[in-house]
Parts: sequence; structure tokens; C-alpha cells
Amino acid sequence: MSRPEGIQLMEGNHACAWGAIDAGARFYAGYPITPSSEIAEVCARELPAYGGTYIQMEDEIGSIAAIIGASLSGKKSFTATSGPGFSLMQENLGVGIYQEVPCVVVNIQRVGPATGLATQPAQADVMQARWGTHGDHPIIAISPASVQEMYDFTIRAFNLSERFRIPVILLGDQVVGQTYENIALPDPGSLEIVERKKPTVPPEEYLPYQPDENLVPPMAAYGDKHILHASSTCHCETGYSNFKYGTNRQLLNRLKNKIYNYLDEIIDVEYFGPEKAEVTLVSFGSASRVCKYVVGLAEKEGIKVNLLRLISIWPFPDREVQEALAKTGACVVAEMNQGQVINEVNRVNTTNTPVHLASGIDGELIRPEIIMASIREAVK
Amino acid sequence: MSRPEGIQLMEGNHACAWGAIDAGARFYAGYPITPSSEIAEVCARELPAYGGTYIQMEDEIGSIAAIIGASLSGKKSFTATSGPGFSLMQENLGVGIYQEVPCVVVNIQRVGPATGLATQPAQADVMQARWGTHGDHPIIAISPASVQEMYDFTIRAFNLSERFRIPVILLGDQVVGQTYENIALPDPGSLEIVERKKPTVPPEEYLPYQPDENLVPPMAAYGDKHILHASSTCHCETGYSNFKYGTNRQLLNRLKNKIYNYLDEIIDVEYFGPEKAEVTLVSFGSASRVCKYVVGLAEKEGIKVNLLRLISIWPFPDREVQEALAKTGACVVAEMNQGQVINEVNRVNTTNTPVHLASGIDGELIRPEIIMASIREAVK
Amino acid sequence: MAVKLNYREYFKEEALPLMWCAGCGNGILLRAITDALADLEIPPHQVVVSTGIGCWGKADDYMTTHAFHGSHGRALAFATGIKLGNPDLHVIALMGDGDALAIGGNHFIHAARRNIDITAIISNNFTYGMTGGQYSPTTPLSYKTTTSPVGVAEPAFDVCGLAEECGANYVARSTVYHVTQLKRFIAAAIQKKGFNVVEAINTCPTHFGRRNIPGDTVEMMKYIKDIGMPRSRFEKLDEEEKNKYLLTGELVNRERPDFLSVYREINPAASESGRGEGK
Amino acid sequence: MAVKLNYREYFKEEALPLMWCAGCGNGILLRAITDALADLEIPPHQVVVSTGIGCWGKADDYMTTHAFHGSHGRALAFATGIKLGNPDLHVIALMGDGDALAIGGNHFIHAARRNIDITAIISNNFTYGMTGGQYSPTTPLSYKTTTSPVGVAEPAFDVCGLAEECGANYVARSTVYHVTQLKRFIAAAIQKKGFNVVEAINTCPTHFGRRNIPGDTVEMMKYIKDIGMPRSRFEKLDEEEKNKYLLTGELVNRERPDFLSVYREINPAASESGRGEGK
Amino acid sequence: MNKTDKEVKIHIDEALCKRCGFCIEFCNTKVYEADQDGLPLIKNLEECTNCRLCELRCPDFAIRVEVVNNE
Amino acid sequence: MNKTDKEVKIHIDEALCKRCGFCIEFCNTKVYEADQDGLPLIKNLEECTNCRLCELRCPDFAIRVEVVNNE
Amino acid sequence: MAKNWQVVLAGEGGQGLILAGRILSEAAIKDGNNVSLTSSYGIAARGGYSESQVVISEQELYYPKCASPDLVLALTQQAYDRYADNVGEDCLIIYDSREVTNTKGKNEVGFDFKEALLKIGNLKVINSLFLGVILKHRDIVSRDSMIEAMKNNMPAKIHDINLKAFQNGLEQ
Amino acid sequence: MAKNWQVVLAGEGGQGLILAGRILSEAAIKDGNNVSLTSSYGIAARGGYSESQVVISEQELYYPKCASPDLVLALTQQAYDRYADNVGEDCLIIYDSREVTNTKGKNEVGFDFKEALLKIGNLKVINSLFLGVILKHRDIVSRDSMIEAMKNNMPAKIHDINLKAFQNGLEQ
Ligand SMILES: Cc1ncc(C[n+]2csc(CCOP(=O)(O)OP(=O)(O)O)c2C)c(N)n1
Ligand SMILES: Cc1ncc(C[n+]2csc(CCOP(=O)(O)OP(=O)(O)O)c2C)c(N)n1
Ligand code: SF4
Ligand code: SF4
Ligand code: SF4
Ligand code: SF4
Repeated sequence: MSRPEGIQLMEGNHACAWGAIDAGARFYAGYPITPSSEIAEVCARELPAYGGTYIQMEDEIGSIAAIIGASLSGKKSFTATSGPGFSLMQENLGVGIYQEVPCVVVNIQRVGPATGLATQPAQADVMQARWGTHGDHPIIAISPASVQEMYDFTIRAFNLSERFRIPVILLGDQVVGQTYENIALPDPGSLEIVERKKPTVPPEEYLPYQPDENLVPPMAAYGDKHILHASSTCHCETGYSNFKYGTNRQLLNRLKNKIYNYLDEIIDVEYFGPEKAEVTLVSFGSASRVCKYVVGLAEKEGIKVNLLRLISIWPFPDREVQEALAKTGACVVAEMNQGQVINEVNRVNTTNTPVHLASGIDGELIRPEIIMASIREAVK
Repeated sequence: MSRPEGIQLMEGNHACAWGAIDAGARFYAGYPITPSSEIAEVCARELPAYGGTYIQMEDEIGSIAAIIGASLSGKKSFTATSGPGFSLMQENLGVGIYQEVPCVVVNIQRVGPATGLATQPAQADVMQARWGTHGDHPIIAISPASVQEMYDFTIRAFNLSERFRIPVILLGDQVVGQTYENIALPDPGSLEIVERKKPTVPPEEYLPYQPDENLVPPMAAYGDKHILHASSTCHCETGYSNFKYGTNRQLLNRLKNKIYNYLDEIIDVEYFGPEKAEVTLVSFGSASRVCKYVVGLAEKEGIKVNLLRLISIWPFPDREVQEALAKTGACVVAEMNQGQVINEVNRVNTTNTPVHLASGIDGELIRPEIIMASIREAVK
Repeated sequence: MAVKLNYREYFKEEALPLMWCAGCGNGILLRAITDALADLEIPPHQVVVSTGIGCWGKADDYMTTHAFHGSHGRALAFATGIKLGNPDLHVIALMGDGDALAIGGNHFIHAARRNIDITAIISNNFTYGMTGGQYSPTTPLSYKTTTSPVGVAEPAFDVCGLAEECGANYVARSTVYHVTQLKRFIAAAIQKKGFNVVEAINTCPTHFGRRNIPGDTVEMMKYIKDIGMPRSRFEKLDEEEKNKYLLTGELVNRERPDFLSVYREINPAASESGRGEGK
Repeated sequence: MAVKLNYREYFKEEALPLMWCAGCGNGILLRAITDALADLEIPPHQVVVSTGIGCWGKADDYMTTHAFHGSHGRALAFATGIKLGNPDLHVIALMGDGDALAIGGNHFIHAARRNIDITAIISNNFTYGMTGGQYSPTTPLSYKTTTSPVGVAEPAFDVCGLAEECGANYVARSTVYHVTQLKRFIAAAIQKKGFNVVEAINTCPTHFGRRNIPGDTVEMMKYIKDIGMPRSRFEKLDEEEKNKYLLTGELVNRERPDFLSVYREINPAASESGRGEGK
Repeated sequence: MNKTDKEVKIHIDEALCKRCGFCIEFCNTKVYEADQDGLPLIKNLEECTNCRLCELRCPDFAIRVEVVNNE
Repeated sequence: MNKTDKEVKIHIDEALCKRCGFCIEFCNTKVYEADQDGLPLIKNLEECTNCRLCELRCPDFAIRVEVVNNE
Repeated sequence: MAKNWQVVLAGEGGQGLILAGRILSEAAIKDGNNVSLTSSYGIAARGGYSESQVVISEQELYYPKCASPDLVLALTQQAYDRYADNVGEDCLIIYDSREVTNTKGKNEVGFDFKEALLKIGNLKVINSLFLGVILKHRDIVSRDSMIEAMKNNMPAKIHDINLKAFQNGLEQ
Repeated sequence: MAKNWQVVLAGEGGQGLILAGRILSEAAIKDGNNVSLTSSYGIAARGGYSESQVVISEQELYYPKCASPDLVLALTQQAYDRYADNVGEDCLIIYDSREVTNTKGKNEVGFDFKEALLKIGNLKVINSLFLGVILKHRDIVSRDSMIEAMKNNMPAKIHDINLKAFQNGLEQ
């Protein structure tokens, strides 16, 4: 098969794989798991034609290890998985963050914990995406809500990843992953693709972990004359282990600041519905589509509802949520879990705006009635 | 060696191992990692004499799997690790939670992410302990601050675990794990030891996941005539897979409620210092010891400071923190990370009390000056 | 004739129909196991099956014994704890080839090395059935799967060879076609102390068959019937030819002491009540 | 004489002194590797070492080549990506016995099965050195460690046997005593395509030695000198005796095609520039 | 098996049968024949040797071969 | 090695040497002797065959065996 | 031709419901609409409950599920029961009259698919047949688009028989 | 005998600082006090910086580190430098006069440990020696408790030589 032309009916997972290829990904390592496996399958079929490589690793630990390795060898790389596999990737996700390795991890969420309702949708790995690996660390996660966004956001994930030298989580779920929608892949030439910054100094002067003014160090590739020493142990600008007092603080702070000082490049939200409303919905991913539908339903019931949709979930859009809370009478957080993002909303809720949860945990796309019920509750 | 008698100089990790043995643990499976390995070493040496078994597994994934298995065979069981190993345990931790298997996981935290400053102390796996595994799930975590508490809280961890049929995390760090202090192990006969509830119905009537009125199902052991079917897949009271609409919601809600409806049996905090203060410190684990010391330092500077120490960290003591915030002029959260518990404090901060962070990330016990600086900042 | 146990003692008849595809051999293997247990007259409550995640991993849904259904690839690690938690149990791990040898490969080689008293029954259908037919570490070189649309580039493990190299006590291979042989091997493996492996070559008409074996479920079954070959015939093949067949039969049957025996010998107190509770 | 490369090209002299204990053979192994690289005249920037976590895993701190220091047990998984990301590289994985065979066992057997072009150099000191001397899957049965105070109850892996069974192309064992042989094997492994394993029997006087070998660092070295035995002598031993020694020498040297060669043969477009970027 | 003093009965559970065709194909004495939709029909019961392989090889527990003792 | 036309020099870096004793024990021609604290002292340089095994076996890169060409 | 459609194709695994959903969706795209196709099936590899939901809209499409179906195809009693009581008055239910024996009798049509298939001479083309029946009752997509989409999704050698089945459905 | 003590034993790996910390701690416990002993060492297996901190208190002991040491033993220049500028006026520094060449000369005593050890005839008993020297200058624990603790922590066959070294230290 070749690259789909024109308007196509396409599965979200396929759109993701094509987004990756169009973003320049040339290496995929993974271990199959429903509902993400179609991403692997497209890569296995298509990557060779692009000079890329697909490898099926022995497990997810190996998969994320391999994409980190390949990225350091200069290839844009990614993997896709679902909850159980994402859990197994946590240790090495930390390695990728610490060594500042651009790569993309797609998590097509399903109901957990454990095997749970395997293959049925959920959005219950949100907090895990932020905190699943041990130790202090930042992360970037973005959440698509349609097939089109599975394509677009995959590209965005690669771009953010290359820009900030950090693994980026594409936090989808079974609904966006396995829904088919019409999509037209754009002319690849029209895409804005970010490439990692390469060193400009001569090889002998290169310090692989010496940051530029934007706190991100230029990145050589294995095989370059610029020697790249990448270590999971506390290291200084040389990349070599360093245990001096202060090195750890400096490194952890830089890793944090290179992200948190540039939130305007990362944070993305979407506002939907009337500017002023009785109830503001906060949601993300496939649940946020249901919210858009519910805005209309509520209107019919005479309740004015709007939606703040979180496109970037990590770092959390603190300010945007805070402002929305300040403006509204009540808030309903709609998510397909027992309450995760709602905790973040409450964290930034300095106006003591009442916040209600609409929780979809039935292994299906959250039903509009669940959200409507919370809205009614909120306006009572 | 045999059980230490009288007042002894003992390492925290040793105290933990003895606490486990005194709590009735008869199975340890683990994979060595500094700064936790002494727990394994004591178990390897001592368990056989108690009719117990030590096994060194091929990795931490296998370790937690083995303790879950042994617990279902009727043995109180536990493992100990540090950040990297804790990351690897996440998937199966979810299995333990979902199958409601009592067991204890000791995490002697060190600086992460990745290898980081291996062996140096941190408290940066707090959020991971709550959210590290995929999917919705509750957890119990408690945090000791001394060698004595490494013993006492290990027993408490087993008791909570047996009472609630849930894996309990003992969240220590290198300081409590490897500090030596004087301790006298109590007469084991004097200890309150909780044993899991066994079924009282005849074998043919036994439904292994039919909860009692307290939402916890009585637990048979493998080998009993009461057949125990334990599944990581969504299941009904029989323990067998069940995919009916509603089963998942019912199960997840029960797993949550069996904990959150009984917070009074779990939540534990310690108040230290004057009742009313200009600044309230919130801290836990070894950092909270430094806080106690700092209360005195601050007094000398004329600042009235008290401490709310979180003994149980998960579930988070929402009410206790909220009340403390309401009573004080300012709050300083002292933790050995870049800010984790502070987010929880802010989540429940309905009084908009100013909350400052004292962050120790130098791979050592947080220095009193760091906390003092935040206190001064808070009273400015 | 004395009342003998019947496979139904171990089989949860009310759970029928089985979830597996038409022509999937998992049901045959399940029958062989429950028959073997009945022959050995082991009461169901003395048996724990530890299943993996996969099509074959759903086998516990159809069994009346104690059961553990955990995470993908970890059946043996859970089983290790189950066995050590109560050494009187018969612990049987039911794993797909992906379970046992892809994600679970490490537990497999270590369980074999330790020679821990567990019976591992591996359904080798050459693919990941449950996830839709991707290649597995036993997919034969150049065969097609959803992730090797033009052929897999990795040679397959010799499951039994690996078990032998690592130290398993008993290793046998049969197919779901050769049902009576299969049952015999399973019974022998359950009876014997130590880490014992039975590899059951299995059908997956839906995925492996569809992409590699022209024809229907029957052709899939013929395929696995034909690739299994007893030593007498196998050894007459030249090296090239050997690659096309899988040696069947009892391949290893030795008497290494199992893990717990050695552990108790080295740590003698472990076998007594020891210092006793709370002392 | 033409200017030849010297081990110092690969060795970060300014990082001296080495962090390892007195009498730890890691330094000897490091010297053998850097010497081998110099002999082969491979420029440092064409080499990536992927180290594990452990005492031996600190080797990258002393090397001037590209380096990756990742997580415990995963050196080969990272190396797999490194190699596939840039197939022109010489990728060398430096692992302790725990790295390679305990937590990392699965990556080891799969890398061998795939025959991916990586050189694995395993420092086998029979213990987990870094964490204080617990038993490892290569600790000989009944030897003492901090977690087997009266003796370990598990038999050890035959590292080379396992590599061979799984499909490694080149497998050799030597000791840090036999430095010139060791260097020769390392050079051969680096030069050869495919998954190549050199097991270097190593000293750990601090942990393994202290608990099992009376005497000092020198006695520890004598111990490993004596347990390594070439095939000529090894084969004369009876089975019982064989258990006490480790066969040294080039144990496997075969010509299986490596993973990428097969992959490219099966997926021909992979070797060309393909459809090209963004097409 | 002496056909005279034993009688073989074969039960096929149509609801359980998934029409894989194994019983039909692999019965040595060709006792079965396929119905239009693949369901095994018992055609030559008299040829049955009571080897019970069809029962054991039926992946769906749909066949029961019973021997009724005529003695 | 012809001792007459080549001269061997052995450098020992005392700061790097960890006193493991390998050089002393395993030199075939017993060139070294141990100082009180274990430091190798060069006692019989003339016996040195320039095999360089002591250099290669020194775990701490503390020995350099140099051949000065006298031709 | 109405512009917005919510169509449920429900039955069990093996009846080609997923493929039919794709064909219907592709046809709708050819007609210039937005489409969302979701499928769900139980864990059972074969034979369990299975359905496709196709939402067709001229506008941006938020809720990808059929909140209020306009048409439900029910090939089994289970499928029928799942929807019969929950759909609006305007929703047409087309059910398999052999399989669905217990009906409510509102806005619905029974159809003997097996009989038609036996006439056609091929039991496997059921999805082309029911797509025809659906289009006969509701102009969800243009027939040309449907035929094109069918061809796109099937190997050439079975085009004829499927078109025959489709035509047959249209003409019932 | 003062009731509260903060003692730092600093030097490098292999000098028995950890063991000495244990002995001192156990002696303090025998005297009826609360004790906290923390040790730290770099990643280097041998030869890197190493120290033990012993805090002794009659009361409950919060901060387990030496916030303001009462006594610092410095066996290397690095160890000396780490503390010399940061301790209070009352803190006594005992340093190895061979190793620590650059001193500030406040409240401190140099001691030639090697010389004493050579006299004793054993270089390995340095920790018993410096424990003696420490007790000579400050009555941190009772001598009996110390001797008992030493015996508890050493195999019998080296008791005599260590007691000799300890005595030697006391008598300097
Ligand atoms: C950690 C994790 N990774 C991946 C999966 C997805 N998964 C489920 S079953 C399976 C493989 C099934 O293959 P096999 O073990 O051979 O059994 P079969 O289905 O063929 O019987 C996979 C990859 C999972 N459940 N958990
Ligand atoms: C996931 C994880 N588990 C455990 C550890 C702790 N750990 C570090 S090194 C090591 C073993 C070292 O042994 P080996 O690989 O044989 O190397 P050596 O130190 O003997 O050279 C262990 C268990 C870790 N770093 N990460
Ligand atoms: S997919 Fe394959 S293994 Fe799974 S049930 Fe179907 S035939 Fe069996
Ligand atoms: S602990 Fe052992 S392996 Fe580690 S540096 Fe010391 S001697 Fe070497
Ligand atoms: S071999 Fe090296 S470290 Fe060992 S004693 Fe000789 S010079 Fe010193
Ligand atoms: S070079 Fe050889 S002979 Fe000379 S000192 Fe070294 S080991 Fe001895």
C-alpha cells in the first residue's frame, strides 16, 4: 500500500502512523497491544519504503529502549501501546526524559487497572502519564479527539519532542484510535516539521549537555564526530556522570525550566460554546467531543454551557483553567475515569468554584447523559 | 543470627525486615537495589528459620508477581525496592490492587528519574505511588520517619493490607532506610496483628469476590476447598471474567469505596509544635523530622511554626490538611523533590492560604536552612 | 469399575460456548489438560492454573480449579510465588507462545534454571492470536503476519531446546492433532517434580492460518499435524529439511532436584516449623 | 612503523583513578576492549558503547567513544535501537552478569535469536557487585552471597551455552587473567557481523571473593584463572568435574545472517532511500 | 471393539459446534459427513471404532461419544 | 627480546596503584616485589621479558612498560 | 437525500457488519459528507455481539456514536432487543425475520435474509444484501457511491456476486 | 559527661569510619542515650570520600545529622576542608597531621595516626585508635561502653590488638 491520497475513510490509529511518517519518523519499535496495534501494523508495512525500520521487540520495556536508542542515532522514532504496556515503559520513559531524548510514545488508553476491560476505551492513564516514572521529571502530553487530530497531533508530538528534547506522550484512547473518519492527508511539503537542533561548534568543543540559551542542548547523533555521551546517571554538561554537590539540582531544574519557561509554546486549549455560561465543562480527548455535543443538548434544556477543552494536558494549563473557573458559576469535569483531571482543576481552583465530576467508567465513550446529569447537578 | 533482643543499634532497613517478620510475613521475593537491599538480606538470612521462603527473582516485575502469588497461597508476603524497581512493578501492582491481594511493597526512595543519584535520598516517588499504574485504582501508602517507625509502620502496612485486601506501599527513603538508631523490638506477643478474613460459608457457596458489608470479600487461599479464582480481567463476584454492562463500574467503585469509606481507619497525621502558628509546615517521612527540628530553629528567630506531618500519604489526608490551612497564616510544604505533595495541598486549599515549597533535591536529607528560607519567605 | 474422576470435574461446562474461533485448537488442549488431571485424580482444589494473557490465556475461564489470571508474560512469575506460598499445590502455567517466550521469556529461562516445580503448558500457534495476528518469537522465518506483511525477518526460538538448555526437568512437544500423545505428556509433566514443559503446537486458523496456509480450518490442522515429527523420522532429515519440521516426543526427562528441595537442603530450618511464629 | 591507534584514543585518562575496588578486574577488561578497538583501528566516533547498570556498567565513564548508559538490564534493548537507527555503527554492549542474565535475560535471548549485529561483552563476576554482593544467575550453586548466607539454592546459567542455543553468531569465553586471549576474542567479536558474545570471567574480591575465596585479591584472581579451562582439557573431565570449571575459548563461530540483512532482503525497499522523505 | 455387544452413540451439540470440520476430516473411518453449513452429520455410525478421537479433537466440546453396553 | 639492544622501562603510578598485587604475583619472571603497604617495587628489571602482561593485567592503568630502543 | 444519518448495523461477529460499516461510510464520504464509524465487539473472537455505528453529517461531527439512530439493522434477537425500546419513533428497524422472533412492531421491517441468500446462491454476501435492503428503504447514500465503495473494499473476483446481492436487496 | 553530642567521622572509604560510627553509637546506647548514625559515601567502591555522623541525645532526636558538630575527626584534607570553615567555635577538630597539611588552626588537634599505628604494629586498627583519641579529648561515651561495643563489633581474635590501639589513643 502507499500513502493514501484524497479524502479517505481512515482509522485513527492509521492516521497516527501516517502522521508519524509525515513528521519524519523512520523507526518504530513496539509490542502489540489492543487497541493500538494498527499503528504498529501500518509501520511494519510502510516504513521500509521510507528507508525506515520496524522492529517488534520482546516487550514494551525493550520497545521504548529501542526508540530511545534509535533517536540518539539520529532517527525520529516512536512507539505505541496501551495501559499495561505503558506501565512497563515507565522506567525507561524516565531515562528518555533524563537524557533528553526526543521520541513519541502513543498511549491508546483502555480500561484498567491490570487487564481490566481490555480493548474498551478509558482515559484513566492521565495521571500516570505525568507521574508514572519515579523521580522528579517534567513531561509533555497532548490529547487528540478525532481521526484528523490523531494525524495532526502526532506531528505536533514529534515537533514538540524535537523542539524540547523530551519524550512526548500522545494520550489517545480506544475511541480516537479505532474510530474511522474522513480525512485528507495534507501535502507533506505543506507541513511544518521541526528538526532537532544540531551542534554548531566543532567536535572538540561539543558538550552534549551544555544547553543553549533556551535551556535545550544541541544534539549530536551517534556516529557524528561530535561525541554524544548520554547517561541516566546524574551528569554535567559533558554528559559524563557527575556527583558534585549541586549538579543534580542544576540538572533537575533545567529539565523542568526548559519546559515550564516555555509554556506558551506548549499549552493549547480550545474554547467551545458561548463565552459566558452557567456551567463550564472541562474535558479532553474523546470525552471532549461528547461535551461539544452536550453543549447543544444543554442549550435545549435552557442551560448555558461552554467547554474548555484541554489539548495539551501536561504541563497542565493552570492559567487557562483558573481563568475559566473564575468566569463561570460552576464547572463539570468530564472524563472517562474515576476522577483524575478533576484533581488538577481543583488544584488551580482559587475561586472555590464548585467543581463536579462526570465520570465515564463503563468501558465505552462517555454517554452524554452522564455529563448532562452532572450539569443538572451543577445548576441545582 | 536471631531476633535482636533488648535495645539495639539497628538500621532502618533491618527494622523493616523484622517488622515484616513480626507482622507474620513468611515470603519475600525481590531483586536487589540500593538503598533497600538490606531488607532482602535480612529476609534471606532469617525467613527460613520461621518456615518462610526468600527468593531472589530475575527482576522486579517477577518479584511483585511472586509476592502476589504467594499471598494468594495464603502467605503474608512482601518485597522491597527503590525507584527504578518500583517503576517496573507498576503493571503488576495494578494486578494486585484489582485482584485485592494483600501484600506490602517497600519503596526506599532515592534520587531519580532513571539512575539519577543512585543511593542518595529523595522523596520523589510520592505521586508515582498513587498514580504509577495504569487505570483507575486506589492505593494506601504510609511514610515512616525513623528506624522505630520502619519497624512499626511495616507492621501497620501489613495490617492495613490484610484489613483492606490491597497492596500497601511503605514509602521510605534512603535516610530512614539506612540510618541506624536505637530500637527495642517489642515482645511479638504484644503486637496487634491483623489477619485476613477467611470465608465462613461452605466451599460450594463461596464467591471469592462477593464483598462483606465492609466491601471487602473474605479470602480463601489456593489449596483451600473454597475455590479462589483471581483475575486481572473485569470480573464479577465469582472471580470469573465478566463483561456485562455495569460490572466494571461496580467493581471499580467498590475498590474505591472499600478504602474511601473507611478513611478513619487509614488516615493518620501527627501534629507537632504550637497549636496556633504563623506558618504551618506540611511534611512527611524523613523530611518531617527536619521540620520538627526547624520548628525549634524558627522559634529562636521568633517565628511561630508548627508541623502537620502526614503519616498516611495515600489516601491523602484532605480534611486534616484543609483544616490546618484554614487555621494558619501560611504554609510551607517541605519535601525532598521538586514539588509533589504541594500539589495535593493546593488541591484542598479552599482558603487560598499561601503555600510555599521547601524543596530538597540535592541528594541528601533536606537541609534545615532550605526549610527556614521558605518559612522566612512565607512570613515576609 | 471404581468411580473415576472425569474431565468435567475440572471443566466449567456452564461457561460454554468457548470464546475461541472455529478451528482454534485451544479447546482441544483444554480437554487434554482436564483429561490428564482426571486421569491423575488430583482434586481440583489442589490445582492452581496460572494463565497468561492471550487467547489461550482465557483458559481459566473454563476451569473449576483454583486460578490466577494475571498479566501478559508473567504467568510463571506469579506461579513461582503461588508454588512457594504453598508447596503442596500442583501449579500449572498456561501460556501462549507470546506469553511464554516474547514478553515472558525471562521468567521462562529462570524458572527452568531454578527447576521450580511448575508445569508449563505452552500453546504455540506461531502468532499473537489475541491481538490480531502479529508475529511472535515462534513465527517461522519468512512467514506472514500483520506486522510482517511480506514475511518475518527473525528466526524462531526452539521452545523445547531453550527449556532444555536452561535446565527444565521434563520437556515434551506434541500437537493438538496428536491428542492422546499430548495428554500423556501433560500427565507426565504434572506428575513429575521440577520445571516441566509441554509445548503444544496449535492451530490459529484466524490469523496464522489465514495468512500462511491456503484453505480452511482443516488445512490449518493438517499443517500442524504434518510439521510435528517424531525423532525416529526427524533424525533422518538433512539440516535444511529439519528447519521445516518440529521434533515431537518426550525430548528431556531428567532428574535434577527442584528449587525447593535444594533450598530446603541448604536452609534446613525452612523445612521445619522453624523458630515458630512470632518468636 | 605507521602511526597506529592506541588504547588511549578510547580511554578517558583524565577520569582516572577508576572507581572500582582494588583487585577488581573491570579495569583489565576495559583495557582489553580499548586495546582491541585500537588494533581494529575503528575511530571512536564510529563506536557506541551501551552500558548496563552495575560496577561494570560504569565503564562508559572511562571511554571516549559515543556512549549510552541506560537502565539496569536493558543495555541490549537500547543497543538494538542504536544499531537500527544507524547501521554503520559498531555497537558494543557492556553488561554485568546481572545486567545481561538476570533482569536483562529476555533481551539477551532475543538479541541472540535475531542475531542482531551487536557485540555483547559480559563481565561475569558471579555476583551483583554494585548492590553489595547478592547472588546472581551465574553464582555457582551453593556459593555464599549476602542473600544466600548459607549458599545459593539455584544452579547457574551457562552464559555461553544459552547464547549458542538462542542463535548468537560468535560466542567466546575467557577470563581477565588471560588478557591476550580476551583481547583477541573481543576483537573477533567486534569484527564479526551478528550477535556476538564474549563472556569475561571476572574478579570481585570485595563481594564474591570475600565470601567464597579465602585470601586476598590475588587469591581471587587465581581462582578465576583456574576455573577457566580450554576445551582440550575440559573434555577429559568427567561430568561431575565439569561443573567446577568453565570452558574457555571460541565456542561458537558460525555464519548466520544478521537481523538487518534478513530484514532488508525481505523488505527490499528498506535498503534504498525508498519512497524518500515526505513522499 | 466388538460391535455386537457394545453400541456406540454419538451426541453432537449443534449450538456448540462451530463447523470447523475436524471431526469430519480426521475420523479414520469417515463416520461423519458435512451438512450444507458444515455441521457434521453422522453418516456411518456402524464404522465407528469408538476411538473417541473426534470427541477429544473437537475444539468446542460439542461431541460426546458414548458406549452403551449391550451385555 | 634481546636484552642488549632494547631497554625496558617500567613506570608505576603510585597514586593510581591500588595495591592489588597482581603485577607482583603474576609476573613470570618475578620482576616486582611488594613494598610494606603493597606497592610494587621494581626489583629485577633485568629479568623483565617485556611481555607487558603486568601492564595489561593492572586493573588500574598504573603500569606502563616502555621499551627504549637502544639501537 | 437527508444530510444527517445515524445508522446502526448490529448482529454478531462474522456477519460482515464492520466491513458493511466501512462501505457505507466510504460511500457517504464520496457523497461529500463527514463520517464517523465506530465498531464494537465483545472479547469472543467469533460469534459474540458485534455492531457498527455510522454517523453521517454535513457539519462537523461531534458525537461519533448514534445518539438517536435513524436506522437500525438487527440481525439477531440480541441486537434487536438492544435497540427496539430505545430508539425514537422515526427510527426504522430492519430485522432478520428468521432470527428476530420477538418484535415490538412499531416502525420496522422484517426481512428473510437467508432465503434471499439461498436464492442468490451464496451465504457469505449477507452484508451486500443488507446494504441493498437498507438503501431500498432509506436513501442514506447514493447508489453509485455505494457500489464504488463496495468495489473498493472487495477483491475483484467477488464483485459480481456482491453486486448481485446488493441489487437483490435494493429490489426486494 | 555531656548528654548531647554531634560527632563527625570523616575520611575516605576503607578507613573503617562506618564501623567506628557503629561502635560509638552502640556505646552511646549502652550509656542510655538515643542515637542516630548516618553514613555517606560516594559511588566509588573504594577510596572516595566517606563519613559517619553520630548524633547522641537524651531526648527524642529529630534531626539525624550533625547540624553543629561538637567534634569532627578529619582523616583527609578533603574531610578537613569540608568542615573546618563551617563548624562552630566550640567544635573540636581532630585531624590526621600527615594527611591534613593545610589547617586553619582554631580549636583543633593534629595527630600522627600512622606513626602510632606503626608503633602498635598494625595499620588496620586505625579506627580503634582514633576512637581512643576522640575519647581522650571528649567524654562522649563511657570507656566501658566503648570497649563493650568494640568487642561486639569485632571477631574475638582481633580484640586484643584493637583494644591496644584504643588504649594507645586514649593515652596520647
Ligand atoms: C504488557 C502487555 N503487553 C501487551 C499486551 C497485549 N497482548 C495481549 S495477548 C498478547 C499476545 C498473545 O499471544 P500469545 O501469548 O502467543 O497467545 P495467543 O493469543 O496466541 O493464544 C498481547 C501482545 C498485554 N495484554 N499486556
Ligand atoms: C531496575 C533496577 N533494579 C535494580 C537495580 C539495582 N542494581 C544496580 S546494579 C545491579 C546489579 C549489578 O550486578 P551486575 O549486573 O552483575 O554487575 P556488577 O555490578 O557485578 O558489575 C542491581 C541489581 C537497578 N539499578 N535498577
Ligand atoms: S485468534 Fe487464533 S488463537 Fe485466538 S481464538 Fe482465534 S484461532 Fe484461536
Ligand atoms: S564490588 Fe566487586 S565488581 Fe564492584 S568494583 Fe568492587 S570488586 Fe569490582
Ligand atoms: S597490578 Fe596495578 S594496581 Fe595492582 S599492585 Fe600492580 S600496579 Fe598496583
Ligand atoms: S612486562 Fe612481563 S616480564 Fe616484564 S614486569 Fe611485566 S609481567 Fe613481568
